[in-house]
Amino acid sequence: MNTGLVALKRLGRHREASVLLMLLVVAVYLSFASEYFLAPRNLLNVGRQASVVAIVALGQALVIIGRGIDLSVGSVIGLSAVVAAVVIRDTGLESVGLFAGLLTGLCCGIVNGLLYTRLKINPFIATLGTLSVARGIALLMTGGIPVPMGGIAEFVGAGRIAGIPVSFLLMIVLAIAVHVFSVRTVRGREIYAIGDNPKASRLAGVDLKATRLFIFAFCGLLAGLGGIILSGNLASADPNLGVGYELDVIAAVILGGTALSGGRGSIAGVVIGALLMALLNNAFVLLGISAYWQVVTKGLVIIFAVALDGLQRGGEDE
Amino acid sequence: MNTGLVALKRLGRHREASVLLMLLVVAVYLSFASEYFLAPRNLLNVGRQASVVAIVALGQALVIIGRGIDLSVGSVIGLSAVVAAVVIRDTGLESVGLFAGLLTGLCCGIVNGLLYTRLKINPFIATLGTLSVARGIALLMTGGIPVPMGGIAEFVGAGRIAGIPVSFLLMIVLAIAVHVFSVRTVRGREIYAIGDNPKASRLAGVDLKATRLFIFAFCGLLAGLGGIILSGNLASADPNLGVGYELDVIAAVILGGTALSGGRGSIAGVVIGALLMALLNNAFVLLGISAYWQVVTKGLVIIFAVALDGLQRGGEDE
Amino acid sequence: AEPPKGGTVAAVENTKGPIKIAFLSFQNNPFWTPVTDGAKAANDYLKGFNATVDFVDLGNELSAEAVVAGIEGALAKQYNGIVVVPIFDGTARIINEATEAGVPVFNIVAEGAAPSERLAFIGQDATSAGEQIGKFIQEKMNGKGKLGVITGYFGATQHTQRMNGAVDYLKANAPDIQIVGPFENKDKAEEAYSLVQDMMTSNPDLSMVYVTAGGPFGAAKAVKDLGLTGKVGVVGFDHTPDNMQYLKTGEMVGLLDQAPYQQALDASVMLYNYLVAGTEPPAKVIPVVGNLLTPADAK
Amino acid sequence: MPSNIVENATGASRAGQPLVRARGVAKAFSGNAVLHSVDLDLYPGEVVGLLGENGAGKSTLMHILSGGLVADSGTIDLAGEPVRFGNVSDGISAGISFVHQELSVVGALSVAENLYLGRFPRTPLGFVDKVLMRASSKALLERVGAGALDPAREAGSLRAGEQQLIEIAKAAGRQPRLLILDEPTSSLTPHEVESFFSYVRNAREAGTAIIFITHRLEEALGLCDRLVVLRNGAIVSERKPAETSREQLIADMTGKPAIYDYKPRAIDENAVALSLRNVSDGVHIEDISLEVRRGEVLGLFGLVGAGRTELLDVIHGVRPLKSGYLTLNKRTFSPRDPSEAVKSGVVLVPEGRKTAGILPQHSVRDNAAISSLRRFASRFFSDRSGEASRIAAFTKSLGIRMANDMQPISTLSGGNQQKVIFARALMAEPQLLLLDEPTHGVDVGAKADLYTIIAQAAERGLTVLMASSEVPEILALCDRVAVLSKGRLAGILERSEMSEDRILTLAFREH
Ligand SMILES: Nc1ncnc2c1ncn2[C@@H]1O[C@H](COP(=O)(O)OP(=O)(O)OP(=O)(O)O)[C@@H](O)[C@H]1O
Ligand SMILES: Nc1ncnc2c1ncn2[C@@H]1O[C@H](COP(=O)(O)OP(=O)(O)OP(=O)(O)O)[C@@H](O)[C@H]1O
Ligand SMILES: [Mg+2]
Ligand SMILES: [Mg+2]
Repeated sequence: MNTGLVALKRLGRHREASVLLMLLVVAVYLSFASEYFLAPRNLLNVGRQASVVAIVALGQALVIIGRGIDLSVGSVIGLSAVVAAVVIRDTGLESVGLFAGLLTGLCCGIVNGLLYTRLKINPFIATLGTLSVARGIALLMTGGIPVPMGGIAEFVGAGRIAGIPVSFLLMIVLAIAVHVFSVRTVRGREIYAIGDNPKASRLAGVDLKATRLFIFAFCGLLAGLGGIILSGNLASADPNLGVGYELDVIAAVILGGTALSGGRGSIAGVVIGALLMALLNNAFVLLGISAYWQVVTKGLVIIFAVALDGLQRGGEDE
Repeated sequence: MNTGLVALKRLGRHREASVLLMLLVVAVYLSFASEYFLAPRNLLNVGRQASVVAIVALGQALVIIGRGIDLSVGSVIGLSAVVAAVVIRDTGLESVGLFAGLLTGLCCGIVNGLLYTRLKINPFIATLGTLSVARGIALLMTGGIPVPMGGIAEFVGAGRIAGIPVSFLLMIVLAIAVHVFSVRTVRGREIYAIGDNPKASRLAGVDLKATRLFIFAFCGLLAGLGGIILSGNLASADPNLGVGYELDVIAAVILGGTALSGGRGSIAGVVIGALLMALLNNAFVLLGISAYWQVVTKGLVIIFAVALDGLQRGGEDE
Repeated sequence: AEPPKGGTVAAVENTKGPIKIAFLSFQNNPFWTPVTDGAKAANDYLKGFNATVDFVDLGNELSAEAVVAGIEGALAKQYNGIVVVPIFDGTARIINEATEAGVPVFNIVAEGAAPSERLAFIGQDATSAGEQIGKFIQEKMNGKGKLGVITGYFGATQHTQRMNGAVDYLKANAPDIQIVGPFENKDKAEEAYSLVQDMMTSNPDLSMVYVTAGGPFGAAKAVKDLGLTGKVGVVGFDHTPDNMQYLKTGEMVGLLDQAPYQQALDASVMLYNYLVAGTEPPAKVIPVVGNLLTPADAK
Repeated sequence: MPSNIVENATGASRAGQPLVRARGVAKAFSGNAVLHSVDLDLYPGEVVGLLGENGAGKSTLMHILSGGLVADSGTIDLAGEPVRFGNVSDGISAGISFVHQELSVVGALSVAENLYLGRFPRTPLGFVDKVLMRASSKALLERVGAGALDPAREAGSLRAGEQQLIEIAKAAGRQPRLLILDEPTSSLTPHEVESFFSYVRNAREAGTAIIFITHRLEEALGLCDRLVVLRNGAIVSERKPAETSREQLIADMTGKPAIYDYKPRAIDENAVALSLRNVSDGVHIEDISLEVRRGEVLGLFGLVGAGRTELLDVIHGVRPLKSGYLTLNKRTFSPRDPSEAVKSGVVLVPEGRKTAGILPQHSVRDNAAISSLRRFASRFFSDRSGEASRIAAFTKSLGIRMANDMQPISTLSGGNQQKVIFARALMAEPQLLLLDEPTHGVDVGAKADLYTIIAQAAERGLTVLMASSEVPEILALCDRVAVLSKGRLAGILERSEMSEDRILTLAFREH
């Protein structure tokens, strides 16, 4: 009995606990309010709907833990999807196209990283710039008209293996990999260190520039993957794909307990954050909540999810 | 000759210098490229177009200098406009309506401030929550249908005094007032102090909670004013007014040299940042830049404006 | 039976037992109000035939992902049929999936260019609506002068089709009309306002502005504030109160609508008929010709 | 509970009422008792030296007196009235000023604004009265011996010692009844220390009660009226400076005599580990040539601004080299980044623990491991289990006091944080160890331990280059000393030539 309490208390110390609690509350409520909620099909839908945000948020989480921010992910999603689709259309080679899409994401990330590390541009502004540039290039490449997408991308975005959405599986695998990476590898731990105190980390021998470049590149790569999944799911690469995604992605990261000031955060939290947001959207559809109340509810849930944590913890920096 | 160089160097030390330079470069280029650019009427138009972003950015700048962030400004613009218009429609009393609109902005700001100071919710998440809630309320109040707006609000939003747009005049007056406030008053200086080192400021006797509450409340009030100007300009209070404004406003603040990590920034910079963004839009139309290149160019200009500063300064935190 | 008021299709007798139809649509501006009303009217009308039409709100942000999530949700809730506002290219796949799963889908208002297995589509063809506006503009401008073009979002299919429908028509049929733009206003009236101001600065001889999507009234307000009423006209879409107001005062010279109420109502009834009696809709694409209002109609 | 029987050397009862009377003050952090039932009286016009090892609880006790922390039990009377402070502002309004151990100036504000933060003077219109503030700042700075500082300067651009003086002036400006100074002298120059002392003496004359915490026993013996020693959270002795000695105090603090004596090391004259040839960074240092031999501890002395930190930065790759060249083990060595230096076995214990040392949100273990992650990694994965045992070894040898190594480093006492930074450097198994003011805030007992550890490492072949402002430290440890003066090498003294006099003479050479 007492050990249960202790376990609960230990859990409470984790920042992601309050979001997890919120997730459970919403889930329990939904399972009473809608007979369809617990249907495996519906639960897997929620998983699939969370997957792109979650995958991109994995990269964003590392960026934010390392004290950066990447506003360009939404546009990179769009550009990568368009590049992949155009290459497939023009060469007919699917693998080349997908590779080109991922490479595009990676390059965008590297550009962000270089703007930050070489030109010393504040990442907020640097990625705000690439947000615009990447979107503009996607529009220029397509003349604003969506390009059809299919094949492997469609399988990844919309296919199922044994009934489980491929993109959801991919999300799970990536989340585990990034989690292990972040807590077990040297680079991963160095990301936390540079986010906590960049100067001290540098003096202690952490290569600031390389680490920063890495996290932006990785985030770009995952955004590229997100673009391919999303366009695959829709079977269409729209140059406007992913508009506004940056806010969802960052919200998932922060909801999951990552500090915007760097140095702290967990991958599990990020996944929970993304799931909570997808669950809310699912709830709106299942319960038939009117659009305007959806907007209000979403805001309230976000606030409550974090208020629990804040109240328990008290101010930190004061 | 040498004094000129010294003055230039001194200017260079200010963070807003590089954006000012960019502004001048774009302006000089435009004055050669388009015969219409230097026409007083056009310049005043640019001023008017910058005014709402600039006014809201004044409040946002104080928030960011104090180490906060307010993502809800766009929604507060919408909600305040709707409340003002609805009150005017229902009571017929214009002054009551405008007062209600400003009060709405103030209340939203106070809510943000309380969520931060009392419930200890990270301001990014707290204001992301109010972003959603405020928008939802605006939509619910109106059923999604714009409400006509007119009278004083229309004069403020679209009127001119001696040919000069009223909203531009208002922006100038407010900018001067906020500048004086920020550099000369006790509260103003304390905002810089809590942004730079909250702990030390608290130990020195600065009331952290009151100061934080104040900046969010003030930012909300200015967003409310922004909503009234914007709806007055269009003679219509749309519940969707101001969607996405937060990014423009924050971009203006950061472009103007304010550090996202708090403690540093100037009001002059904010105004310059807002003007640069308005000038770009003006340039697109005057020069007739082709559609998608507009998007690319905007990103590039943002990057260049800050790259200058970054290169000159080198990394700060390492 | 009689067709319901405002609709053109009558329901057949229900021999199948209870029928559930999901009606998926957005809600973020006045355009959607008649759509919602149409769905409600369909529900009221079909109630008498042991069928319900549930309005499911997809939220206030239009995106393909929201449509996909909505259809997935409707499938999970085991509706018999779906009426949806698909708008985007990317929705074809999930529509096909639903159809394969035995749940017919009726598209209304706008659909992507990618073909899908939907039961039918009722709505306005964006390109021909653009052409319709183009013709109107040609007449209004007497085949010459400068036309400013403001589009909602660069890259939004419907916006682009409306824009190109008009622009291509004018290029072919009225080569003396010079196009200024296009510029993007992100569906915002305030951006349209600023754009018109700037367009008038650099093109004082502009005589017409075409706004393809959101916020035409912002352009009209700019014309009014510049004192150019009567000299410059604005054409755009949708009979919302904001837009109609300037039709009365004369800054707005043409407003095309999409008969959204009728689309919503007829689609629901046709889908019901298909579900209970297998009655195929009259065509795969049922065009709705928009009603083009001019200041004369507003008086 | 440890006995609270105090060896009271002051004996006689004092006239008048104590300003502060603390009785039975106790405090624990999550079950870890840090203070056990402390009794302390403080009288107006008295300077009390508070001594104790790192982690003895000095800062904690001061936080309790000033309102920053609430005691778990016990009472505090201020001027005869029982008080219970809820927060710092209560303490401030009761007349208690606290100069914290960790620097906390607000870098974005000017010097004058820092001095008046929290109580800005106002003009009738409600604006900050800048004129008045500048003028009185000037006077205030003069009082603490920092009259040369421009009150309009941005505080963030000042060096550590100057920031420290600002903090002292800030506290002084509040005209406190009780002034608490927690290691105020750790980054001051000898000259600054002198003027600071005269300020303290003036304040004592004016009737202020003063608590002075330091690890420099000479200072405590020279300045204080009474010396209180805290050990393991309890007061173990109270003595008069005139009636005690360094050795006695050290024994009180540590329970054992802790003295480190220089032992000559056998150094191979030809085994040059690091050599600098005409090194300049173009700003602070110019044309420096010197050689450090394998297993040698070379001191680097200079006055503030002499360029010691910059020289170490150049060697560590923090600062670019403008001209000249370096060799490490006879191979050219030109790190472009500290990461390269660390890879080549050159590690640094930096100056400024808070800004450049600790990772505040990380645990002690993570802090210690950060420099050696790559060294002990197998492929990409870091060696987490090995870390635990390595840090355990250093916890023991350095005497790091903490509950466990997973607690955040920011909850450790200042001196213990410094030891963790030391452990970080040593864990990387370096060939060349660069130390910049390595014993800032470290207690005397631990200092001796650190010296022993450095000496032993040197015996085993580690080369050490140590910048220090404390001549005794140089004399205790170094085989030779290089003295910098205004960025130039003023001379190198062999062990046999080393004396306080000669070192200081060289340091002033370019002045
Ligand atoms: N917030 C805290 N949480 C946990 N432990 C703490 C906290 N603050 C202090 N401690 C512990 O209390 C003990 C006493 O710390 P304190 O800072 O009072 O020591 P000190 O005597 O000032 O040492 P130093 O000379 O190194 O400054 C230390 O072991 C420290 O780890
Ligand atoms: N003339 C100067 N004006 C302003 N700042 C200076 C000046 N000289 C040195 N400094 C700054 O003072 C600080 C200390 O100087 P430096 O590191 O060169 O000396 P040091 O010998 O390491 O002294 P210490 O470390 O004891 O302060 C540095 O941050 C340096 O940039
Ligand atoms: Mg201490
Ligand atoms: Mg130094």
